[in-house]
Amino acid sequence: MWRAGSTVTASSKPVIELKNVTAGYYTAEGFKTLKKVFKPAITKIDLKVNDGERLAIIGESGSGKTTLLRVILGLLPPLRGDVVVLGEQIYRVPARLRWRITRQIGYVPQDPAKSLNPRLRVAEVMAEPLARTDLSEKEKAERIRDALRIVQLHESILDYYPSQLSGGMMQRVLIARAIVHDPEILLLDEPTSALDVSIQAQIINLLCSIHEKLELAMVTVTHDLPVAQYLADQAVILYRGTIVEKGPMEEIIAHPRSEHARLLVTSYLSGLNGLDRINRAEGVSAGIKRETQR
Amino acid sequence: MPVSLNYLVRRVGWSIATIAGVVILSYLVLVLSPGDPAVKWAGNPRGPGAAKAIENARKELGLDQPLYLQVLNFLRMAFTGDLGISIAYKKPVSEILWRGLAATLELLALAYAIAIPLGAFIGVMASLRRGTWLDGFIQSASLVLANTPTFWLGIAIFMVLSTSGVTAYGRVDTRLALATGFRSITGLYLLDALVQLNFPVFLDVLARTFPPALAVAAYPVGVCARVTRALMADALLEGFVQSAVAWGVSRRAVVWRYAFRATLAGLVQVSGLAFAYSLVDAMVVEYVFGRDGLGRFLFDSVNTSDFRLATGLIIVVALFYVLANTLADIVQALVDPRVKL
Amino acid sequence: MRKGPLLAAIGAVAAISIALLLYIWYLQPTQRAPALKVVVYSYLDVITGIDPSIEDDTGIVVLGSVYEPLLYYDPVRGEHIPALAESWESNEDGTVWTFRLRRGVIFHDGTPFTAEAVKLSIERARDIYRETGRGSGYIWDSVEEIEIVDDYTVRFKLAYPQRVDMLASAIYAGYIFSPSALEKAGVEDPLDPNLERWFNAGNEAGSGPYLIEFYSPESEVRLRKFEKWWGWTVVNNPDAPDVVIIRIRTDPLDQYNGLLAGEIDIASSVPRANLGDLKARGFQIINVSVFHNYILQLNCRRYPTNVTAFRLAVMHAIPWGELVDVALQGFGRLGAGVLPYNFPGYDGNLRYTYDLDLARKYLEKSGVKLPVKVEFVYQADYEENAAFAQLLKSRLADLGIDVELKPMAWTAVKEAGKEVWSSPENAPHLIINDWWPTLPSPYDYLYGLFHSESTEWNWAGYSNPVFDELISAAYEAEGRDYGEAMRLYRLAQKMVYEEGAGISLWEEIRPFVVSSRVEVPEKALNPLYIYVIFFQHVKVRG
Amino acid sequence: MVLAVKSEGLKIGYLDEQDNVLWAVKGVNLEVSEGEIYCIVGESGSGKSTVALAISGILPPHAVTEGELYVYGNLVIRGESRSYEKIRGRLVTYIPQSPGTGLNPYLTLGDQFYHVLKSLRGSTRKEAKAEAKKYLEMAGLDPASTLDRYPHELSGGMQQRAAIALALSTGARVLVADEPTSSLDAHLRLQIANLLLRLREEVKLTVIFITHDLLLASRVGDRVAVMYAGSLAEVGKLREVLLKPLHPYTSMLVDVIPTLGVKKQLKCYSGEPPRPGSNDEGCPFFDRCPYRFSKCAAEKPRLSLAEGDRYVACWLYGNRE
Repeated sequence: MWRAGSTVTASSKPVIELKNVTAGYYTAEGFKTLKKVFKPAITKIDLKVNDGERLAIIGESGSGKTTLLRVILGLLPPLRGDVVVLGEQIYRVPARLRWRITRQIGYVPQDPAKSLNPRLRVAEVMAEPLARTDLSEKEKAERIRDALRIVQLHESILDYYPSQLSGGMMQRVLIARAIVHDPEILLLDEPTSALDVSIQAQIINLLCSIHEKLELAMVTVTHDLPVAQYLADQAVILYRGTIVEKGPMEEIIAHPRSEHARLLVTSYLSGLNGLDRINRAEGVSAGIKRETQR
Repeated sequence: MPVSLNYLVRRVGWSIATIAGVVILSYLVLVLSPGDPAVKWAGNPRGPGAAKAIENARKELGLDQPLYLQVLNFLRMAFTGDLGISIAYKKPVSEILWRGLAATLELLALAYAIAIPLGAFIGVMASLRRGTWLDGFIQSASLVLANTPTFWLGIAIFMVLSTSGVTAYGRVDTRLALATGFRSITGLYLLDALVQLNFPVFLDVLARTFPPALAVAAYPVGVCARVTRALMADALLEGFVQSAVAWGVSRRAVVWRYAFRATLAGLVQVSGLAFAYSLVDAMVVEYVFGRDGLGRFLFDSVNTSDFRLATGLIIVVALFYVLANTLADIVQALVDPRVKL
Repeated sequence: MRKGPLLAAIGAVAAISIALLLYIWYLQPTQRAPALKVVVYSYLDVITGIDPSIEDDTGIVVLGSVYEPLLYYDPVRGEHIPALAESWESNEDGTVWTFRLRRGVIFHDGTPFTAEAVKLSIERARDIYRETGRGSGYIWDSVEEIEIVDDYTVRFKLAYPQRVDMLASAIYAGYIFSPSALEKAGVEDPLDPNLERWFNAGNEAGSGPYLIEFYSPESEVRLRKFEKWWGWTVVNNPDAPDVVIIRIRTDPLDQYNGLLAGEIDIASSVPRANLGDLKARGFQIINVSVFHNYILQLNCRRYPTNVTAFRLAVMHAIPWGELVDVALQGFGRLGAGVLPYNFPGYDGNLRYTYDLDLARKYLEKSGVKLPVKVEFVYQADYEENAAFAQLLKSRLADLGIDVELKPMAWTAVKEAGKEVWSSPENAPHLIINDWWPTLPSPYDYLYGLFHSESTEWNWAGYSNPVFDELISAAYEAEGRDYGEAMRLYRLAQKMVYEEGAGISLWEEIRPFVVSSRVEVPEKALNPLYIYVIFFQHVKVRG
Repeated sequence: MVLAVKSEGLKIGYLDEQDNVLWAVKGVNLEVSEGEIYCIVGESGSGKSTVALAISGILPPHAVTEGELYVYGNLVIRGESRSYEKIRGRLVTYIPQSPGTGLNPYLTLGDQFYHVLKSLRGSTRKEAKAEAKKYLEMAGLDPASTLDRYPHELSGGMQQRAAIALALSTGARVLVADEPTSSLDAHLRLQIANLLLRLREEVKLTVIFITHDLLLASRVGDRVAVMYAGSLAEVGKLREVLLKPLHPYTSMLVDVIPTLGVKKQLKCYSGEPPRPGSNDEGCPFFDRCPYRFSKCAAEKPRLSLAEGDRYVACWLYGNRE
């Protein structure tokens, strides 16, 4: 359960560190430049995530979020700059060994419906991250059970195919899969954008509790500022491939300094004009007398 | 123009590589297969000097050189457009190929001029009447059409026509052509007749090309109808089609300007593939209808150890595939403004 | 709104009906009276070239109407027919021959025909052969000099006696072309390869009754009547075709289709099975016997066929009496010796009998242990060969000889046959060769098929110095004493017969199918000039 | 007051492969007054989009209907039969969900205007162009630079504006906007919402605004209908509903929406909305409702007047007809 106003005391040990990273894609253009042209998607990114810290990378479409994510996951060598994950320069490590480091990142992809192989049962999906570990079958089964317990899914789900699951359940499976091998970092790519609001709330609460329980660093990539404020204490705001603002979440929402951050914040604030004030002034769900906990 | 130079360069490079591969492979297969081209080149000599003549011929054809040199030499020839002199006909291979290609192309072009609009039309009709008897009929009819062996169909059409006293043999009525002074300029008789304003020959050529074209068209009609129906079924549910309906756009415009337009890219792609496939069909059918096209030459050239002609033919077929592919790409880019090559 | 598709459908129906109407209208064959007399002749093979001095294959079909030799030969009557030469004589020992040429002949390009053309043409054929071994110019090997006596007289001086009248009426290498060809081809030396290229590009320089109007050797050759041909007054045929189209149709069924469609008037090769049908439809069938025979050759260099007695056993196990009916369905004549019927030197006595007892005796004598296996190679796409092969297999099985049938494409058959010289163990034991003559001399056959130096065609691997000597002597004797020469040839044939190296199985009778539009008189066909139709004699009915 | 849209017992379902009907809308009574912005809010599977399709006249062929639907008094759905000829584009127009999907990618905007206007009014190209300019300007686009463009050459926000302009060019009086902003970035979302508000004033439209985003609805709407599992849960003035949600589901929605700058606890209701075709007995929210009691399982509550002009379908509020 999310604790209002609390910040996890982050140790100073950085788990992810990006220094002056520029990355992007090569495109062939025109006749004269049959050699390909580099189109940067992110430029000069400096980023640090400390152990146990919760960071949100906030940006709208085209801001370079996905590229940044790929760089961190070891999938896209940057043109320039250092990418340090868990103390290792991952792009100095040969590509075939890189997975030893990057598997310490538990990754939850964007669209649960599209990210799950429809031909694999949940059990197989869950076992994937454990494939290259030297755990015994029994230990593996144990791990999978634990992970399912954390995401509040019943074990019977292991026999299901993704098509038999609802969107919320699929997302839980993906989260369970990301934490099953006990990673140091949890990387979430738009974890709630494909979900309905009521499910979104469940997942947000779940992620908060996971962070608390497993004490790992949690990086959330999202375009949704209100969601981000639940999932992160620190935030960076990406705009057209550069970081335009970074700092504590609350600070950014209260006093956005850059033009873009201000636009972002006001577009959410003004969008809720009536409702927000209602909530603050009259308390949550005034129409219902009894407060209940689940 | 939606085609970039970059695409062109890549495409040409890719084509050259493909054709070079085809040349090398076909040369090796043909030269190493039984039958001595030198004998044919020397004219099947039978006198006392036969061995000498064949030896000379072997030298002339370069068959006495090491294989890799032969291949290199042939590659050089192929890419300078000089495919040499046909061994069986003692005539430049390129000339023979062009005549054959023209005949086959004419047949294919007519077949596709019939097949694509017809197939697309009935496919659209079926999609608009989904679940009705018409849909079922079109569906099964197109399945049958797409799977009828073209060779069989060609023979059937020929037999029916000849027993009913109508002829569809050859490319043009010889006597008519002579009487009206028809001359072949490009080898595409329809075009030639038009250029010469020779309408009797034009109609005659058309009439003779029509029955074999029908046989060749069967497969693409079936394929196009099925593909169009499937694509249309999806297209009709597309957001922009739905919006157009909601905005009150007329049914005809919705069907043709909106939904059908969306199926065109897929249709072109499938037709492109089918076109290449139909080349083989056309080769078979023209044999039945007494038309001198690529099909007959391929058969004859293998029979007469004419490796030069056979290789030339294979290059033409490869080129044909490459072109059909490129054309499909380009048409796709023309049809869909989002596609840039 | 729903009218769109309906209108389109009506439009489509209308368009299709109009197209159909036009279609039927334009395909009514009787509707148009042809302004020209046209004959379409479908021939089974592609044209391999039309250089008059070099071509020695299917090009004859064209050359025969476009060029003329000095003489033709009628093998049935055994007499010569004057063509470009009107009369000729030789000295006593046959080493000097003088030809007096026809006056008033012009080539297709208008240049007059003179002795110069004769000298040029024949020397070119001879010299190209001497230099490259190509063509049939070897028949002129004996000619030392061709002397132009005057514009209309030439004199051949020979190194050894020869029948130059026979050579001059050869199928190949005897055609006379105009000297203007050199200029047109842009060459000075008649041996320049460019001249051959010029010819093969579809050009000609002949004097014959037809000239080439269009040449596409893979599909069609179109000939047009040469109005100034000297012979029109002689043949006196006002119905001769104005245009002759030689259409290449390599599939017999295709020829049949063409006949039905009215696009072919004379077909050289339709499937035998369809002949009855064609007859019923009013087509005329002309059975032409041609000098084209099929020769069974036995491998003399590989066990067990290298044993003479074994070969003779095989020969006597062939049911000769059934051959024509079963294998050829009547379209053929049983062979004898090596040469075809009516051909000079033919000997009808050189036939084996079907006698299994005798065959068994020979088998015993041969010492070949039974059972034994032999390979038999033949051309796959001749139905007669396949029928014969089945017959042979069943009869030899009676003797305990297992025949392995190996039908192949022609080129592969030739490869296999030639191997008898390079690696006899890989060459088949039995093989069917076929032959048609270049010149009306037995030498042509005997040298080609059984001379030890003829490694391209002697697929028996037969090597007998006495035989070689004999036919060479006979060839030389031809010019001096023709009767003696024939006697020697018969002797040579007998040697082959007695050794069982090979035998003419049958000679072909070719059913030409002729539509009712056309009349092909006897004169238009000559068994020596195989597949040539002398179109000046053909009559086209209105 | 004239009712722009009215439905009575409207049921809409879809035939599946086995010809079973899966009901997406299970008996809905709607009353949309002329000139108001009527929001239909719900989560995925609530049937809100199906209602939008039904009003716009683009239900797929395999849809099955029951009940009645009127648009300006015209009976459009009557039991199984549907007739939209008179209303498509003439009375009702439509804005599709994501910006790209509504526009024909193969035609320039100018051509698309032409086809719409030719079909509705028989306009010539020239007339259509003049009209198009008017509406593009109204939607905040520069006609000169957009008329000859293909949709993919425009940004997402511009595409949606173009779709709005096209929808308005029909001149229809009822605009159905089916989640018109859901795939846009936050600031664009706001712009589009403002644009709709402005247009409502300018063109005097009735807007039926379908959304899952309560925040956005609160910005634009006059009245709101909250849908859950194919039925209406609560209908009333938007402000009142949000201020004082009566139905437990509405209340939950208000609770779980994260709002910027407000650190409230996101109340967790377990469970998920029922899938289409699931059992129809009792209250559809029964599984998730914290206040459920025995009657809820047995009988489905009907939408009934709770207080003022608030209608609620919940046994907590009795069932006064």
